[in-house]
Amino acid sequence: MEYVIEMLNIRKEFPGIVANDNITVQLKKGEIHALLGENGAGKSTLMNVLFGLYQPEAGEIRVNGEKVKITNPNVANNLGIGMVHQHFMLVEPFTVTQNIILGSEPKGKFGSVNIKEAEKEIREISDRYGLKVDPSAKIRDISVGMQQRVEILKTLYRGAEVLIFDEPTAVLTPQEINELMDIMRSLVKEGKSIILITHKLKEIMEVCDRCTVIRKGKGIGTVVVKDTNPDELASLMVGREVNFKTDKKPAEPKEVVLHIEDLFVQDVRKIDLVKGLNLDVRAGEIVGIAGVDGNGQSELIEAITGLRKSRSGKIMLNDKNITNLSPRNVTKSGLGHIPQDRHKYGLVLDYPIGANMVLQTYYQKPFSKVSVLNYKEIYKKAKELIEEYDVRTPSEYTPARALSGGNQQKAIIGREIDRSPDLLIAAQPTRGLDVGAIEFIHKKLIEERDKGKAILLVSFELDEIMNVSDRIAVMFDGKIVANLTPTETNEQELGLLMAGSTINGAGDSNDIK
Amino acid sequence: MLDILASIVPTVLFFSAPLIFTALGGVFSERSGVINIGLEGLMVIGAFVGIIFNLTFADVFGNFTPWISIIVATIVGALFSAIHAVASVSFRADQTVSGVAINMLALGVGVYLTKVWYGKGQTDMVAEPFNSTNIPILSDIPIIGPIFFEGIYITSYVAIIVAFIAWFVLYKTAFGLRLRAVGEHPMAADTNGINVYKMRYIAVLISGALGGLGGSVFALTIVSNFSHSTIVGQGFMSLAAVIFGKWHPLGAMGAALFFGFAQSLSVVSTGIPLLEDIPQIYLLIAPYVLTILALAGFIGRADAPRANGIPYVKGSR
Amino acid sequence: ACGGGDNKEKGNNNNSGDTAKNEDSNDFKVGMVTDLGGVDDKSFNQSAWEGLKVFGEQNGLTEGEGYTYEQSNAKEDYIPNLTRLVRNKYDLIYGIGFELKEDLTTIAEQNSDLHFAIVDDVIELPNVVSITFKEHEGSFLVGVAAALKTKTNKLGFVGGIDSPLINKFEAGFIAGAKSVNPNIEVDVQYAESFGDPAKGKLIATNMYNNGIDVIYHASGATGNGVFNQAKDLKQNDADREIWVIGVDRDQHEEGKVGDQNVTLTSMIKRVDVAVENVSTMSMKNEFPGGEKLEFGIEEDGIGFATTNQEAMTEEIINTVNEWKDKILKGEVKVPTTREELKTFEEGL
Amino acid sequence: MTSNNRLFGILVPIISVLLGLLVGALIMLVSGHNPIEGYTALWNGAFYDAFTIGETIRRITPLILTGLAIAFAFRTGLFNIGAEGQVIVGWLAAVWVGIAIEAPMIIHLPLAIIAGALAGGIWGFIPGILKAKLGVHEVIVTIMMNYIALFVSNEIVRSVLTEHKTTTEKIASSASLGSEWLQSITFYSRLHYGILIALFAAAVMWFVINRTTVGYELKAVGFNRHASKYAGMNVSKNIVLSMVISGVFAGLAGVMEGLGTYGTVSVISGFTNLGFDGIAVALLGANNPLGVVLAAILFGVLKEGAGEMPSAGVPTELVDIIIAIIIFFVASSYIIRWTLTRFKKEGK
Ligand SMILES: Nc1ncnc2c1ncn2[C@@H]1O[C@H](COP(=O)(O)OP(=O)(O)OP(=O)(O)O)[C@@H](O)[C@H]1O
Ligand SMILES: Nc1ncnc2c1ncn2[C@@H]1O[C@H](COP(=O)(O)OP(=O)(O)OP(=O)(O)O)[C@@H](O)[C@H]1O
Ligand SMILES: [Mg+2]
Ligand SMILES: [Mg+2]
Repeated sequence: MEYVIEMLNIRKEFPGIVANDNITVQLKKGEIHALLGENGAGKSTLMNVLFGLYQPEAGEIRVNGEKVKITNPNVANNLGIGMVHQHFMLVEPFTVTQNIILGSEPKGKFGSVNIKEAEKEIREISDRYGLKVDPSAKIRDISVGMQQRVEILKTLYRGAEVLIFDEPTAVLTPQEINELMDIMRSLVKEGKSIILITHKLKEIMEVCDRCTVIRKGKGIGTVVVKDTNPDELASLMVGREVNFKTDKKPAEPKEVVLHIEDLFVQDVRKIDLVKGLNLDVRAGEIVGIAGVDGNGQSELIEAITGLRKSRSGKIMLNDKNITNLSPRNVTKSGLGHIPQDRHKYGLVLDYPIGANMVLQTYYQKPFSKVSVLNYKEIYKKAKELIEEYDVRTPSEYTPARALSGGNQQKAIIGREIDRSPDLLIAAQPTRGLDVGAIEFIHKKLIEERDKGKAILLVSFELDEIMNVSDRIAVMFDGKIVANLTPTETNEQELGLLMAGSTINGAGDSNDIK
Repeated sequence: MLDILASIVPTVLFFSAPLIFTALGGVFSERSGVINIGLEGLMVIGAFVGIIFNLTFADVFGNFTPWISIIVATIVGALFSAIHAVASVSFRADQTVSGVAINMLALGVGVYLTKVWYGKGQTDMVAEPFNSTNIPILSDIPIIGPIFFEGIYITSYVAIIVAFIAWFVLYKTAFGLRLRAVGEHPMAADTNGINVYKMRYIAVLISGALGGLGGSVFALTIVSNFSHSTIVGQGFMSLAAVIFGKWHPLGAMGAALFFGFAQSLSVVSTGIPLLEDIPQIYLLIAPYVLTILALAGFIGRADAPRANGIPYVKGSR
Repeated sequence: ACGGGDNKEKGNNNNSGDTAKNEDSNDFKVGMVTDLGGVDDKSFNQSAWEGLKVFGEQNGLTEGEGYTYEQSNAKEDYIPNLTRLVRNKYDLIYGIGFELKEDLTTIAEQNSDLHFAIVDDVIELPNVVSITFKEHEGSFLVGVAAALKTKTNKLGFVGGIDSPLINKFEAGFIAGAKSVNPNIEVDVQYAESFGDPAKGKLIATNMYNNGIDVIYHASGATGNGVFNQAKDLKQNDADREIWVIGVDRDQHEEGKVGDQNVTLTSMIKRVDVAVENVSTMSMKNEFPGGEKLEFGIEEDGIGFATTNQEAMTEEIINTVNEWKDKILKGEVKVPTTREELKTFEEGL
Repeated sequence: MTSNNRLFGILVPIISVLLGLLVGALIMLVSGHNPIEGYTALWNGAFYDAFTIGETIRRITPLILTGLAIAFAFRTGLFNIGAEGQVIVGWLAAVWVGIAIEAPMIIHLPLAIIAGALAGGIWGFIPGILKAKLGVHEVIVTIMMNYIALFVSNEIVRSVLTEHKTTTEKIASSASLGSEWLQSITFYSRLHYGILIALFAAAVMWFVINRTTVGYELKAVGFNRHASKYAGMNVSKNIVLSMVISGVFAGLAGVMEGLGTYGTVSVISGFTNLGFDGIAVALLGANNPLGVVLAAILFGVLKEGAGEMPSAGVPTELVDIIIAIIIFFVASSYIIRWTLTRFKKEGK
C-alpha cells in the first residue's frame, strides 16, 4: 500500500502530561484523512510534530516510505508538507501577498522583493483552486474565511503535496464551510493529500475517506468512513454513547426580558453595522440569532453588553433602559455574557482560574469586604464551580492560560450561569469544542431556560441554532429579517434567508416587529 | 525669515543627527520584537569608543580619523549589544530589564576604563573631530543652498540617507519583511521557516551598531571628549523618537528632527523680537511641552509591533 | 571576605595603628572633598588638588595619609566623604565648591575641634574658614580683553546655571567690556546645566551666527560645546575672527585647531594658591578660623591667561594690566550682581 | 514543582549576586587591582561602623520608594520612566511646605509629606490621563515630564522660594524627618525616619496589589485590557490611578530627600538618578514589594560601599558594572534555572 505520510508509534510528552502516547497515523496519497478526538486528546500536538514544530520523544516519521527527521518547519516545507494552523499564522498588518511569500520571497531589483511577480503567481494559484483571494488586501481587513484561504495559499505557494488542516471549520460560517469542502475536493483531485482535524462528524462523513481516532493521547484506531456512522465515531472518541439531538421540553415564554428598539450601532470605522434592529427575548425561551458573520452580530452583542456605544435606539433589560450604560451597570442590571472571543474578553489568562471565576463579582460580598479580597471565599466558590462544570484543571490556583480551550470555555460558562442572570447572551459558546463538551453546554443552556431565564444564542452553526433555540431570528445586513420556529423550518430556508433573499410568510410566526 | 531658517537648519541637523542614528537602531530592534531601552548605553559606548579611538589614532589616520572612529564605534556598539541580544533572545530575559542593565553597564565600563587608562574621569579633547562643510555644488543653489548645504556636518546627511536606507531595507526587502514579521507574529514567521532567533539577533546587533554610531557622532560633532556626562538622556530621547515616529524609520527621523527643531527654536528665539520677552523658563521647557502637545494633539495612538517585548519560546502557545 | 574573629581584631588594630603612626611622624593631615566635577575636572577641583599636592610635597607628607582627596559622584556622597576624613582624624578638611556648603556646615558643627575650609561659599562658624574668589575681577579683565579683540562690538556670555555665583562672572565681564567701549553689546545666555555640551553648541552657533565674535563661558562641560563650535568655524575659515574665553583655569588646550587656537584668554582662579596658603596657615597654628578670605587680583588668587600670544597682543595685555592696576588701586569697583552692574553702567 | 520554584526563587538571585561579584573581581584583577582590597573597601564603605550603616540605610530609603513606584506601574502594564521627575516635584513641594508653613510637628510633617506625595501624584496623573484618554504612549510623556520637572523646579527655587539663590533655607524642624536620636546612635549620619515610611509604603503596596479589589483590578487591566472592560472595570480610571499611585510613591522618594536627607531643595544641573535607579530596583525585585525592598538594599549597599573603593585604587564605577551584571543574571534566570536543573539531573 502506498502511503505519502506515515507517523509510527509517535510519543510526545509535555511537563506532566503525555500528549501523544504511541500514536500511529498513515496517510494515503490522494485521500482526505480525518483526525478525531476530544479536546486535549493530542491532535494538534501530533500534527505539530509532523510539521516540525515539536520533536517527538519516540516513534518515526516516513515520507513516501523514506524515514525522515523533521527538525523544523523548513524541513517540513521542503518535504512538501504544509499546515493550516488552528490559530492562524498570519501577520495582521501585512498584505495577503506578503504573508504568503514570507520566507521564500522572489527577488527584484537592488535586493528588493518583487511583489508584482508574487502577486501574479498567487492570483494564478488562487484561480486554479477557486480560492478567490485578493492578493493586495491587508489581512486585518479580510474575513476569517478569507484568512483561512490565505493559509491554504501559503502551503500551495510552497508546493505542498500534503496539507494539514487543524480545525479549519471551527471559525467558518456554513457557506464558508461548504466552499472549503469544495476547495479540499479540488485539492485532492490535483493529487494532494489532506489530513483534516475537526470536531464535526458531519464534515467527516461528507468529505473524508478514512478517520483515525485519538482518545486521551492514545490512538484508538483507523476506520473507513463509508463503513461507519456518526454515532459510532462519537462513541469511539468519547468512550461512551453521545446524545446529538438535545432533549428538551417545549418552551414556556413569559414576560419580555430584553427589548431592543430601532437600534443603530457603528463599528470602529464609523460605519453603521446594526441598522435599525428590533428584537424581543422573553423569560423562559432561547432565541437563536442565525446569520453570516459580519452582518452586525458582534456589534449587536457589544451594544447590549455595554462594550460599544450605540448611535441611536433603545435597549431595555427588565424594563430598565440600559442603552449606553457601562458594562458594570449592564451586568448589575441582570446580564450574563459568554463572549465570542474567550481569550480576548472572557479570561485574564495570567490570573489563576480561581480568580477568573469572580471576574465580575470580586467587589461584592462575600468575595470582598470594604475592598479587601477574601481569598477563602473566592477559591471556595471557584472550587464549587470547577466541580459543577467539570472544568479539568490541576487546581483552582492554576493560571487560566494553562487550561485547554474547552476547559476555559466551561469555566466561563460556569461563571456566567452561576450569577443567575435574567438574560444570558451566549456567543459561539461551543466553538472549537468536542461533541461531549458541546452536549454538556447545550444541556446547561436549556436548564437555565427551564429556570425561567432568557437566553440569546448567537451562533454560526446552523445545527446548534436548530437544536437549541426555541425561536430563530435571522440577522442580515444589520437587521432581523425573519423570525422562525425551528420545527417549522429547515437549513435550506435558513441559508437562503441568511444570504439576504426574502421568503413569503417568513416573520409572521412571532410577535417581533 | 530666511535668515532664521539659515541659522536654524544647520543646528537642527547637527543636534538631530545622533538621535536619528540611534532611533533608527531602536526601530530595527523593536520592529523585530526586542524592546531596546538600552539605547542610552549603546550611545555611551559609541561615544566612548569614538573618542578613545580618535585620541589614540589621530596621528596614524590624520583627516580620516573621525570617519574611522565612527566605524569602529559602530562595530563595537554592535558587539556590545550582543549582550542584550543573548540575554533577551536566547536567555529569555525581560527585555526592559536587560536594557536597563545595558545602560548601567555601558556607563560603568566607559568611565571605569577611562579612569584606568587615563587616570582621570574624562579624556582630553580630540584633535580630529568632525567639521562642518559647505557641500559642493548644492550649496550654490540659490535660497536652498545657503539654508541646507552651508556649514553642515556630512554626518547629518549620512543620518538622513541612512534613514531612507533603513526604510528601504525594512519595507522593500525580504530581510525587512522577515524582520517585521518576527516582531509581529514570531510563530507565523517560524512556521514559514524563518529563524526567529537569528532575525532578532541581527536586529539587535543593528540597533547596537546604529546606537554606537549615534553616540560617536554625538561625541565627535558636539562634545569632543568623553566623560560620565557626555551622554545624558540622548538615548532616552531617541527612544522617545522611536515611539513618536510610530516605529517607522522615516517617522523616527521626523521625530528626531522635531526634537532638534524645538531645541534650536528655544535657543534662537531669544534673538527673535517677538519671543524675546518670554521668560527663559518657558523657552527651556518648550521643547518638551511641544512634544507632549504634538503627541496628544495630532499624532495620537500608536501601536507597537505586536510581539514587542515578548521572548519567543519555540512551541509555546 | 571571610571574616573570623581574628580578622576583626586586626581591622580594629589597623585603625588605631593609623593614628598612632601619624603621631610619631609629621602629624598634620589635610584632606579635601570634591564636588561632582571630580578631582580631574580640569577646573577648580583639580586646581585645589594640585595646591594640596604642592603643599604635601613641600612638607614631606605622603599622599593618601598626610594629604588626600575624596571624590563625590553624587550630592549624597558629600556627608559620607566628609565623615570619612573626620573619622581618619584629618586636621584640616576642605569642601571644594558651594554645593558642599550645607553638608560641611553640619559636619563642622559636629566637630568643633577640627578645622574646615569651604571654597566658593561662606560658612560662619569659628572652626571654618571661607575661601571665596573675586571672579568678577577676573571676569572684568577678560571682558576688557574681549572688548579690545572684538571687531563686531558684539560679545557673548554663556553661563551654566543662572545663580549668584555665575552672575558674578556675568556682571564682571560686561562691566569690563563696557568700560572699554560702552557701545558694546553682550548677549547673555544660560544653558541651565553645567553638563550639556549640545546646548552649549546650540547657543554658541546662534551667537556666532548673529555676529558675536568673542564668547566668554562660565559653564563647565557645557563650554565644551562652545569650544567645539568655535573650533569648527575656525577650521572652515582660518581667517575668521572667532574667540572663546575660558574659565577657572587656562583653557588653551581646549582651543587648539591645527596650528591656530580659538582660546583668546582664560579667567584663572587660583584655587591651588588659596588651598596652599590656608593649609600652611593651619599647620603653623595660624588657622584663620571664622574668617572670610577673599582671593582677588591682589592676593594672586585671580588672573588671566596670556598663553595665546598671537591673540593676546602686547597691546591688549598692557591695557588689561592698566585696568588691573585700577582695580588694585580701588579706582574701579567691579560689580558682582546685575543690580550693581546697572549702577556701574550708569556711572560710565 | 512548587517547592522547586520557591527554591529557584531564592537561589537565582543569590547565584546572580555571587556571579556579579565574581565578574567584578575578575575585572579588578585584569585592570591591576587587588580584588580582596577592593571588596574590603566596598564592605567598609557600607558597614564600617554605625555611621556608614546609617548612611547606607539612608541611601536605601528613597530607592525603595522609586522602586515601588516603577513596580506599581509595571503591574498595570505601564512603564513609568518618569519617576525621576516625580521625585523632583515631590522633593520641591515637601520642602516648600516645610519652609512656608508654621505649625506644630503633628500637623506640619504630615502636611509636608502629603504635599510631596501629591505633587508626585500630579506628575504621574498627566501621563496617565493622556494614556487613558488619547492613547499617548506613557514612555514619551514621562521622559518629557522629567525635563519639565527639572527646569520648573530650578526656576521655582530661584524665583519663588529664594531671591535668586541656588539653595533654599532649611525646612522648619517641625517638618523634618530627621531625628537626633537616630543621628546620635549612628555618629551623626543622616539616617532619618523616612525608612519607616518606605517600608510602610512597601507593605501598603503589597496589601493593595494582593489583597484588595483595587489591586485585583489594576493587575487585571495590566494583563488584559479587553477582559477588564468586559468584566465591568473602568480601564481608563485604572490606568490613571496606577500612574497616580506610582507618582505618589516616587513623590515620597523626593520627600525623603527633602524632609529627611537634605532639608532643603537646590537648583540642580542634572537628574538625581533616583528615578532611573528605581527602574533597575523594580525589575531586580521582580516588581513585587518584598523583592523591591531587597533589591533596594542590595543596590544601596553597593552604591554606598562604592564610595570607599577608590581607597583601594578601584574606580567607583566598578559597582555599576557589578550591578549591571547582577541584573543580567537575574533577568536571564531562565538560563540559571536550566543549568541548575541539569546539575540536579546529573546529580541523580
Ligand atoms: N506547549 C505545550 N505545553 C504543555 N502542554 C501542552 C502544550 N501543548 C499542548 N499541551 C497539552 O497537551 C495536550 C494535547 O493538546 P492538543 O493541543 O494537542 O489537543 P487537541 O487534541 O488539539 O485539542 P483541541 O481539540 O482542543 O484542539 C493537552 O493536555 C494540552 O494541554
Ligand atoms: N493567599 C492567597 N490565597 C489564594 N490566592 C491568592 C492568595 N494570594 C494571592 N492569590 C492569588 O494569586 C495571584 C498571584 O498572587 P501572588 O501573591 O502569588 O502574586 P505575585 O504575582 O507573586 O505578586 P506579589 O506576591 O508580590 O505581589 C493573585 O493575583 C491572587 O489572585
Ligand atoms: Mg488542537
Ligand atoms: Mg480546539
